[in-house]
Amino acid sequence: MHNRGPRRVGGCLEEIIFLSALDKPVLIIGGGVAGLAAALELDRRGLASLVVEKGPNLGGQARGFCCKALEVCARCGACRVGDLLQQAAQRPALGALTQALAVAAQRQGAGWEVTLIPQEGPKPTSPALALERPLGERLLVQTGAVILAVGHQVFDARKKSRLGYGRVPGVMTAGELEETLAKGGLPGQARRLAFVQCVGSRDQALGRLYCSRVCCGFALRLARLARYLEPGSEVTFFHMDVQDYGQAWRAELAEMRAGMRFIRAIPGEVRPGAGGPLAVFAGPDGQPQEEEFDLVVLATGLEPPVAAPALSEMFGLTPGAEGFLTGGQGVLVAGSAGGPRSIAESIESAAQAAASAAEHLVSGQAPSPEVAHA
Amino acid sequence: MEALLFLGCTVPVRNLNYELSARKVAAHLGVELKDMAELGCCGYPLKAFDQETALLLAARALAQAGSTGLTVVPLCSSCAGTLNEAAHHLDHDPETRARVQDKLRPLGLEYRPGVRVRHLARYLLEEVGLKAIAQKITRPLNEFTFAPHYGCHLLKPSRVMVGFDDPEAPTSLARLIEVTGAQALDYRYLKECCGGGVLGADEDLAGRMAGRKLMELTQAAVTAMVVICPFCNVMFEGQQKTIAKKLGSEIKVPVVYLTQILGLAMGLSPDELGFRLNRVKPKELLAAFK
Amino acid sequence: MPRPTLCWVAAPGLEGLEPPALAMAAGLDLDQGGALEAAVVTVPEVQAPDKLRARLLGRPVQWLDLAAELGGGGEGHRGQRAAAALSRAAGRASLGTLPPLYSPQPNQRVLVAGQGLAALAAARQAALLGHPVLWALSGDDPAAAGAGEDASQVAGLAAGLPEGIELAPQTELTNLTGAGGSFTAWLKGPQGTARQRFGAVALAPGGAYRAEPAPPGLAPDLSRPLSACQPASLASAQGWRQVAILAGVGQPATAQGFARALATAYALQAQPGVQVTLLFREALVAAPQGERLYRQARQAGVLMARLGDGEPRLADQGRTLVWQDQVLAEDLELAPDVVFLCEETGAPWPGFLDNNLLWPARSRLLPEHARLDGGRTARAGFYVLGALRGTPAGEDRLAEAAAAVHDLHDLLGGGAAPLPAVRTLTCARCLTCVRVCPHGVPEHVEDHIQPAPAACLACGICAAECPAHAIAPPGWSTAELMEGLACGLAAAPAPAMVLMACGQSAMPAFAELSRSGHVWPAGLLVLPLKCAGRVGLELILRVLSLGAEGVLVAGCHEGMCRSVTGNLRARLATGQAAGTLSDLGLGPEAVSFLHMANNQPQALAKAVEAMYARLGAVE
Amino acid sequence: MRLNDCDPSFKHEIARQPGGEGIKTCFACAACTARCPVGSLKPEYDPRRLLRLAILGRREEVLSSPLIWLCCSCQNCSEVCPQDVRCTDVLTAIKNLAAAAGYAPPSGQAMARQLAAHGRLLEVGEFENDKRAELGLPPVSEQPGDYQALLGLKPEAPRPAGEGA
Repeated sequence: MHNRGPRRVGGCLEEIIFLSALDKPVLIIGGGVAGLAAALELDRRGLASLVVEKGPNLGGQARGFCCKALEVCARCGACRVGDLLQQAAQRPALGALTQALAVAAQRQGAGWEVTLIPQEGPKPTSPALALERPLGERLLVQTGAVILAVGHQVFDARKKSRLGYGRVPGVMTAGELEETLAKGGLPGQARRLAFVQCVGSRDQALGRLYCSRVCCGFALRLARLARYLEPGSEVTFFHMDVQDYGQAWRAELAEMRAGMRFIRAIPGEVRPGAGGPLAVFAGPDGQPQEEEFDLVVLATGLEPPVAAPALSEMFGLTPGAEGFLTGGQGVLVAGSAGGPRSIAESIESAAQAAASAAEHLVSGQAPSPEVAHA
Repeated sequence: MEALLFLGCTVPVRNLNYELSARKVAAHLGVELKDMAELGCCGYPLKAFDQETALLLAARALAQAGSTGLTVVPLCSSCAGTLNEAAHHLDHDPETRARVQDKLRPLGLEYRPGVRVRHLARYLLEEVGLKAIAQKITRPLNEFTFAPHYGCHLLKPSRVMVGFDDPEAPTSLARLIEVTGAQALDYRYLKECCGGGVLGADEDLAGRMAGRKLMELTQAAVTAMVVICPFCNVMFEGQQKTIAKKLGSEIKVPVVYLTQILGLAMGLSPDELGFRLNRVKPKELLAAFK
Repeated sequence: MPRPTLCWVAAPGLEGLEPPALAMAAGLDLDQGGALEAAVVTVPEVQAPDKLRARLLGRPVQWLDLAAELGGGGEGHRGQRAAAALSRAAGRASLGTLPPLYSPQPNQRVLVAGQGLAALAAARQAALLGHPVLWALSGDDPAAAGAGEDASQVAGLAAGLPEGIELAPQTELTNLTGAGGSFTAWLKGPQGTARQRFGAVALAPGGAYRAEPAPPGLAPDLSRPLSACQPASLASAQGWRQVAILAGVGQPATAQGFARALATAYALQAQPGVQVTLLFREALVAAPQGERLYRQARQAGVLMARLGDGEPRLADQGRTLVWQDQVLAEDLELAPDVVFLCEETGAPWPGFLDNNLLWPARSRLLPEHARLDGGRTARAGFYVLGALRGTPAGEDRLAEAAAAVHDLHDLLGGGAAPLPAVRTLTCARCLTCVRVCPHGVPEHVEDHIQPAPAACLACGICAAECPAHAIAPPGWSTAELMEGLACGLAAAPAPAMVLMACGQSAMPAFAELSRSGHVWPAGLLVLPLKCAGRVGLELILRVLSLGAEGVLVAGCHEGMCRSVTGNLRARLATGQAAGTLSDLGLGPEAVSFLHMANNQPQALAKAVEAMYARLGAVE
Repeated sequence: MRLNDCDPSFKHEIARQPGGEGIKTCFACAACTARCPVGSLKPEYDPRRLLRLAILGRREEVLSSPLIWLCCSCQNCSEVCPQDVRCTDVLTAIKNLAAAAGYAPPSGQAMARQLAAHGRLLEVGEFENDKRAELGLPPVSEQPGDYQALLGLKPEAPRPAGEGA
């Protein structure tokens, strides 16, 4: 870290970094897909940045995602996280502070002064990258622009009690299935799989009146992978509408429709059965029907990040649609913090955030260190 | 502790054992259940035909009861549901409230928002508390297993019954049963409706709805089914023989009220709790209290 | 031949190893601060201290991420693996190859061809980054919006155009050749056709509406495109009572098309006396506000008619639509006063891309590829944006344009792209490289092959395919690879096997496993490659001839290769090698190919162990 | 069925009834059907189907259907509905419209008359109070006056609900 010097704030000695001065004009909050991509895009423009991540590792939630290719790439984008980490590690100008939390922000001219504190938490799960450094002490960061890339949170399936998550054995979320498949196979002797879509999405009763966009593709690819790993397994796909992901997807979807059972109905209940979870759903004749599965997988939707209200207040932002973050003067939003986005879409939105941040640095005349001292 | 007892139409005429045991248990727990002569029908019976009038009748009851400032405690789930929904509606919709007030005014009544309605079971669980009940248990019912029947209107609609039990995985009755030391049975048709709501429209259908629960419980080793609503009682106890005949199967499921077994566990005698009036006698249970 | 020196940079994962002993085992001098002829350094270049980097400048250096290649295990085991890896690097370093000096400056000019939000955003961003931009507009007005775009958003952006954008109104891009850093564009304008040079090209037509085809047999006077119902009050004026809107009945619409149909349905339904029926197969509500629009339309009273398979049937001389209701399972009929056809935005592909000699098939140029986002195509420096790519109007187009401009800025900045070395004397001008290069790098100019200055990703496909061994990206000639492997294999304990690891998939996975302490077989030698495409039949057979008993080639999943066909070529070569081994009466199982992604380390570990177990069994 | 012959205003009419507001927002996910205790015993009963018919505007068919009276108002459908349709309440609204159109079973009128006469569904006379006294329960009284006013009915000359006032 360059250009730092101690100063006294409120009686205690704090370290201050003048990001705005030379080396790190943009502060990126969140070290997931969007945060990393934003840092890379800024670097490609020749602008330095500092990534602040509250967890112990960079890469975010998508780092635990599994590859959904059979032999042919499924275009899920999960490996793009690896690409980003690799590219980031090859760009020495990038810096990242892990286990660091932004707790306060103050406008300084056109830029910001952001206070970071160390965040207690679990140890890193994978070996640290060259650019990752844990934050040791409280830090004040002066920066010309801020990019919020704090991601999303996944809907808590317990809130939809009728689907049995957390109390019926054999009911899991798609995220949990993802982790299981990443380790190489289906849990136990699962042969009969049911996927339930729109859990926490498209739901007026929950106040989630939006489509989470990614779940159809995500769940169907997982289902296909599960069938590939366990060739005898049968998949039932409970859904309302299958969303569209482009030309190649349509061809794949036709194949998936042929190989899986698509039922256009959302189950009313999942409860324990004799040999596994029992789904109660409307049959094609309009009659309630029960069927036992080995595994019921809930495609949980994307929700605004937990930190959204706090960050909105810190940076004086107006809450956006559905509670996701929106930007403001010198504050840009990247990735799924701004709304449900796929990995690829998050990366593209990071490019836009980086471009806007760069424009802000020029037009907003970020404060010079002298001004900050005064 | 004081509360206002809401008897409704059926309980004081047809379910005296329920009323008796409820009053006894409440008194035993130090709850004074006050009576109010003016309280009549809650409005539920008219809802399907003319809900505006049904709402007026509920509002009348709420206005009457509200003047006491006490929590209204119905014994019947339908009354509890109707009054809760009406109060919710009136409290959240000023337009309806104004319209209703206009109709109540000539009767010298006024609905004041915020009337608290709690079914007796919910009242026992939330206001009296399991701890207080447990302290009064002198004769634990350890050797018995009861099948709770929640019915519909104790728990639903959950947007009205805010903060109470989860209708998808209810535990409230089970907890009230288990506080006596008895086992609460979890069974397949636990959450299903008794069918009472369609008895008037399709007796056969109503019978099959109640019948599938009764048949399941006939197979299970259960001391009795525990109910908290006179309408559910009609289906399970009153109609039990008819249903058995119609379905052509052996059905024998004793039906008791929650307050009856709470009373037994508190040391009250079967006679005091009106067991004489139970039509399908819980013989196993009563034998232990001879 | 230079004698390489070992420069030992301590790094996490190298603890417990003794540099002097390793230097000796690998036949290297240990750096004692003296003069260096050539060097092997144990960390990647970016992690080396500045002083060391300065000292090594201009010398042949093998940067080796030793920690990423070692893995766990006992000290003896790791020492053995380290010695083999260092020997391999030493072999290459001793060749003393330096990157080619020939490095033409990439052209910095950027051509933006098209009109509307995407073109405007790309031109703006490129100019802000200091690139001279020629914006070839199809019309006259830089503030003109494309179909489906928010005119005020476009006008707002156009109001503050930065300096450095030269406008060429009514100008069309009619032909294009070249690749990143060196494109030649033919531009046809009011003054005729001119040929100009550019470093990067962004194709971003504004796009127009295309109406969904009407169901065959529908009475022609009934159907209209959706845009013909503006304003909605037209409905009352025309006395329409029953309005049908087809929103994806033949094939599903896109989320944007569906959202537009919903908004129109809502506006029409609000007209007195009008009942709108929206027919569709899937409710595509993934667009921003899509679900709200869907609910809002239902709330207004629009009838949602979901179709099963197939289009609605027609009766009554094409004036009545008949379909089966999905809930009632009975036929519904509607005799509408008008049928609106849903519209999607799109743009036609320019004709020059049909020239298969200069441009690969469109699906090759722009496959649906998880790594080719942000406007990128397989041809570095050539970007396809907006309506032509099918990107939804609005923020997504801005994001795509921003990503494309960052990419071209990076490319033309000269830092990222190495240049393949072409040995003109041995080159046979067979044009194999021109044919196989997925990035369009080699160009045949005046009887020699000339690489574009900013387009090469060093995938090595050309090097693998060149029959004259005349071309290779820097450091990746067959000779270099062989010298390194020969030394490495000599130092590796038997049975020795080589993993040819793609830098996009296998190598990161391998490195991650190594760093987390996975124990690799002692005789496993890793050959890190930029792309599996560098692997050809010849390379595999040569490696076997050097004494390797097994070769595992690991590349990306099909459809994920950054160089489009690198993985497929490598897989083909592996199959050919297995066939050759069979023909010779040797075990074909000595070679195999693995499709994997960088987040599938376990698959790699399994494949390595399986092959090693087979080799051990043969021993 | 020809949609041109249906009544597009029917859905709006239902939506204007208290509790009927949600009808138009149904997107037919069938969660209600799955959880309907009546449907599971009565094959022809499907709440989603009734809602669909109503949305399509098949007014007479819906109002005259004996099926609408089979809803047991257990609220399961309202609980599971992701669009907050409150299906039970919508069916109540439909039943009210059916009653106003003269399709109600006679029990409704009988109950209204009973309430007007006694303020209760079940009459409480001396016999009942004697029985209560035997068990030590306080007597119950009837206060039908308010009910007559609210129902607009007089006990001696009963008129069916809906016709009076």
